[in-house]
This record gives sequence, C-alpha cells and structure tokens, in this order.
Amino acid sequence: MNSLAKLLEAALFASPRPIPGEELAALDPESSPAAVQAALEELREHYDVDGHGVALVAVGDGWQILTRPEYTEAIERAQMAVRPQRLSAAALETLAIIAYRQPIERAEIAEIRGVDAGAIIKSLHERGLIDVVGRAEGLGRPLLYGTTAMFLEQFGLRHLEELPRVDELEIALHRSGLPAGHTAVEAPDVAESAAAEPAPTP
Amino acid sequence: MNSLAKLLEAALFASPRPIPGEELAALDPESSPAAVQAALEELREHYDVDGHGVALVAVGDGWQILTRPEYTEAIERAQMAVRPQRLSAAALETLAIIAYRQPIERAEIAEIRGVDAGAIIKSLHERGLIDVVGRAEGLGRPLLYGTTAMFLEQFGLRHLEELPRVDELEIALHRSGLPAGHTAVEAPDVAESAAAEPAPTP
Amino acid sequence: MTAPGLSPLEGAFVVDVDGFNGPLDLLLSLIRDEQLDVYDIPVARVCQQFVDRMHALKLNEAAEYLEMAARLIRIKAQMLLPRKEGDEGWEDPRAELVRRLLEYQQMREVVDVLERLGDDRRNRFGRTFVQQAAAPPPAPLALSLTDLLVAVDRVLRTANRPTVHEVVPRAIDVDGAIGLVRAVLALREQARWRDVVRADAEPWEVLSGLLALLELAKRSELSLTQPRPFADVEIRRELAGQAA
Repeated sequence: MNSLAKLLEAALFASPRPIPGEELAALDPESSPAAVQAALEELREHYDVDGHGVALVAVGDGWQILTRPEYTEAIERAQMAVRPQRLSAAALETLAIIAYRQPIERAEIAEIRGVDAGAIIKSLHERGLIDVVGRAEGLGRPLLYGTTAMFLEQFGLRHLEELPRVDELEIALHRSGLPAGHTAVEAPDVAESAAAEPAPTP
Repeated sequence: MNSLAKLLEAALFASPRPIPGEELAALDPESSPAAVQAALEELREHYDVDGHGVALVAVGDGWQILTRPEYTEAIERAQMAVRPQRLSAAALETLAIIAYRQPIERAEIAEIRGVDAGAIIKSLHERGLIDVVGRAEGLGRPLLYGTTAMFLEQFGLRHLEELPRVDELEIALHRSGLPAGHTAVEAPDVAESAAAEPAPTP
Repeated sequence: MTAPGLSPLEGAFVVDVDGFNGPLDLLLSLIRDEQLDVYDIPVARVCQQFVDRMHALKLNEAAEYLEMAARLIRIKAQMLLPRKEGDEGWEDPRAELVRRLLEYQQMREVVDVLERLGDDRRNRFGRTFVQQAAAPPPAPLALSLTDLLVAVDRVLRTANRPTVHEVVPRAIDVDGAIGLVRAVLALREQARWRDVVRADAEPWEVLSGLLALLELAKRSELSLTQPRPFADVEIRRELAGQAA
C-alpha cells in the first residue's frame, strides 16, 4: 500500500466515527483529492482482494472500517465463553453506595468516597447495573442513579430489601467467613455461637 | 491470509481493548492453540511486511491492533483521535514505587517518596492503574496496593518483568557514574568540609 | 527535572514548586547541581543550601521539607561529635540518608523508563470505534453478595462522613428481621437464634425476630427445630421453600 493509504488506514482505525471525505483529504495537505480517492480505493481493494476480516465501507458521506458480518457470531460467542470479569474494588464501592443510598446523585457519591466516580458510574451504567431513575430538585437538576433489575439478578437478590441493613452488616460479614481484613469486634456471643456451630451438612 | 487469521483480525479490529489469548483461542474452538499462535504471527507479519498503517502488538496476556506511531501526529492534528493525558511526575513516581515494591502499603510509599501520596494513590486507583491486593498484618491492617492489567496495557508491557531490574538501573549519583569533568574532590569548599568531616565507613 | 505541574486529577494540596516532588527530590537536585558524591555528602554545606532553597522556593511551611532540614541539622551535629581513631562501632550518621537517596534515585530512573514507555504507547491509537451491530456484549460479570458487602464495609470505614448510618427506631420491624434472616440463611444453611437476634437486642427486636422466623417457617423458607426443651432453636434453610 502507498503511504497515503497507510495513513488513511491508521486514521480510520483510530477514529470513533465515520470520517467524511473532505476530512480525510485534510490529513495530508500535500495530497490532492484525487490522490486521496485513489488511496481509499486501494485500501478497499486491498481488504477485499487480499482477504481480510475487515472491510472499508462508505457510510453517509464518510468512510469507516468495519468487521465483516460473517465473523460477528463467532466474536460474540467467544466473548460469552470467556472467564467472567470482576468489578474493581472502586466500582464495587460505588455500586454499594448507590444500592444503599438510591436515588443518589453523582456529587453525593463523590462526597462519600472522597473522589469523583464519573468514569465508574458510566461503566456501571454501561453494564446495566445502575440506571438514571430521575432528577434531583435544585441547581442544575442533577441526575439521580439507582440499581436495576440486572443488579438484583447479578447478586441473586429478589428485592433490595434483601440486602442486609447497615447495622446488620457486621453479622452478615462475620457469618460469611470473611477473611482477614475484616475487623469486626469479637462480641462474646458471636464467638460462642461460632464455637458451638454445627458442622455444615455435607 | 487463512480464514483463522481473518477471524482473529475481525475480532481484534472490533475491540477497543487488548483481547486475552484465552478469548482469541475461544474464537474458533476447532483450532489448536498452536494454530491460533501461527495465525497471530501471520497477521502480525502481514501488517509489518505488507505495509499497513496499523500493527499487531502483544500487550499483557493478550493482543491488540494499534496504529503505527508515525501517523499519530497527522491523526491528532486532524482531530480524529486524541492522545490520553500524561501522568504527572508525582503520579509516575508513586506508580513506579508500587510497580517495584508491590504489595506495598501507603506508609511505605510515603517513606520512599518523602511525601505522602494519599491523593495520588486514589487517583491512580480511579484510573484502574493500581488496585487493593490485600491487607498488611499489624496495626490497623493497612491496605496493600499492586499494579493492574490496565497498568501493563497503558505502558505497553507484556509482564512486569519487562521493567528494568533494580540492579540494572544505573545509579547516576555514584562518583563513577558522574559525567566526565566531575571535579568534586578538587572543589575547595568540598575539600574543606571533607577535612572537617570523617570519611564514610567503607 | 521532568516534572510538569500537577494535573488537576491529583486535586489535593501537594507542594510541587518548580517541579520538586518532595524533600528528597530537592536534595537530589542539589547534590546533582553541585556535582557532589552522594556517598560523601558535605552535610554542613548541603544543609545550608537546602535551607536556602527552601526559603527561595517559599517552602517554609511544608512539613516534609522542614523535617528534612531538621534531619540534616541533626546529622551535621552528629558529624561534629568527636570520635576515637579507629572506632569500630562508629556508624556514619549519613548512612541512612544515603540509603534513602539512592533508593529514591532508583525510583526516579524507573520514572524515566515509565515515561518513555507511556509515551511510546500514547503514540499509538487503539480502536475507539465500537461497532454497534457487531459489538460483542460485555463479558459476563462475576459478582458475589459478599464482595458487595465487603465494599459497603470498606465505604463505611473510609467514608468522609458516616452518612450511611441511619438507625430508625421502629415499634416492630418484621420485614427488616425477615431480610436479616434471609441474609443469614443466604450465607449459611443453618443458623441459631443468636445469629438472627443479638444478645443485647431490644425487646422490639426480639419480637421482630421471633415473628420473622415464624412467618418464614409458615412460608416454608426455613424449618425450626428444638432438640430439647430450652435448647437453642435451630434454624435450617428449606431449599424446597426457596425454589417455590
């Protein structure tokens, strides 16, 4: 491929949207529109003739590199088959705050955590765990977030009420055999019942 | 290109993040790991030899297609994509300490840096470059931090071992490491203070 | 110094005048500027220059810098103490400072490496376009309630304000107690009275717990057994009831 075609390929790959013809021409001020057109043709033909998994496609008045449809299914299947992803500690914290304080606005979350959670909120939203549930009164009418049905499903809950209340957390955490790290005070009755605890049924 | 290489290309083109080797292998359950490896090599070579604006790069435990650096400036000038922000020197310093000393607690980082890094740790955590990897023994059971897969991704590393080993780092401050023309011994006030001060123990 | 200013992301107050990342950084640049041997620092002179630079950079208030200045003065004083010729037990008072400087200098070199690697990576664009039709669904999530509860616990411990504590007194809270019993049984197959009602529970809590157990037993979510009179009641999760 000539160097203009390579430049176009790199730009089309990196751009989040289709690029209009005249913007592509602006990439290299030295090149004539005809040269750009020829380079686009070369790139398209290269993908088609040489046998590639992607194709150069005209969309509206612009151009875009897209994967060929015959591979879509295999890509989706592979994605489903892989090891499930875990949420980061920061994401879990944000999710926990939203679950317990909903409806809640972004500024309140930031206040509790001490850092802004904009990116995390966006990613939790994309994953369908939270959604916008309304707008707060007051200046700017900020968005209010809450958890979704998907959230309940993911954590195996039937209602939000099944989440332990905050004052019950200690017990729930203790009972789940939580590790190290958890600094629950060893209340005498807890220790006692733990000692008396029957072996789990097999 | 063979059909497996085309499938891999389509999947890699569709993904904004590196795809783990495991997931690439799951794309075609009929293909052996060796075949997948061979197809990846074919794809990489195709991009390199055939002359493309993009390249296939190994990152972390996966693979990613990235544009070649020579086109970055033109693409950025045309506002088709924006390079991510650089980390500040203080953030890089904290990240370097965590990368080399992990798992490490906040107090140790502060000791090495000579200043506290609480705010920086939080921001690195938000960016997903570090995560809590456990708790230390001892008073207060402080959190222990380590680097993430995102860290490898953002610095284009396959493993942490690709960072220089500590004994490979040159200590520029050592007398022998000082640039030629170093005249410390001859400097009058040094000679003077050297007389007033005992020589260091060998 | 390669240090650019603070990015707004760091937010908090960090002294970063003229790109200095702290007292060690300032001390190192001093040693480098004066072309001194780190293994044989003329403490008296370095101490004076350190303090001068602190004043010049208006760092007088920064605790870390003051602490370093104090440390230098202490080392200077120790160096002046007379010692016997060939004293085996003598340890150079500068040793600890030298160790820290070298350690810090190594990290600065790693910073250079990271900076270069980061720039190389920043000079390559990844795919930013996400194909809507062909976009694969996100990978399934692995979430557990325990993870979430641990996160709540963490938030409560680190929250800026303990705003999450809202204890509302209620006459009798059967629903709340049902939630608690379910939460306990979600984590364990078997439980005891003490697991669902605290030893120091208020009367209304005891009543709530009792009613919750009876209600859930009625709904076949659990079974209650008492091996002998006055023994602890055993609460057992009923799988059949849950599936129903």
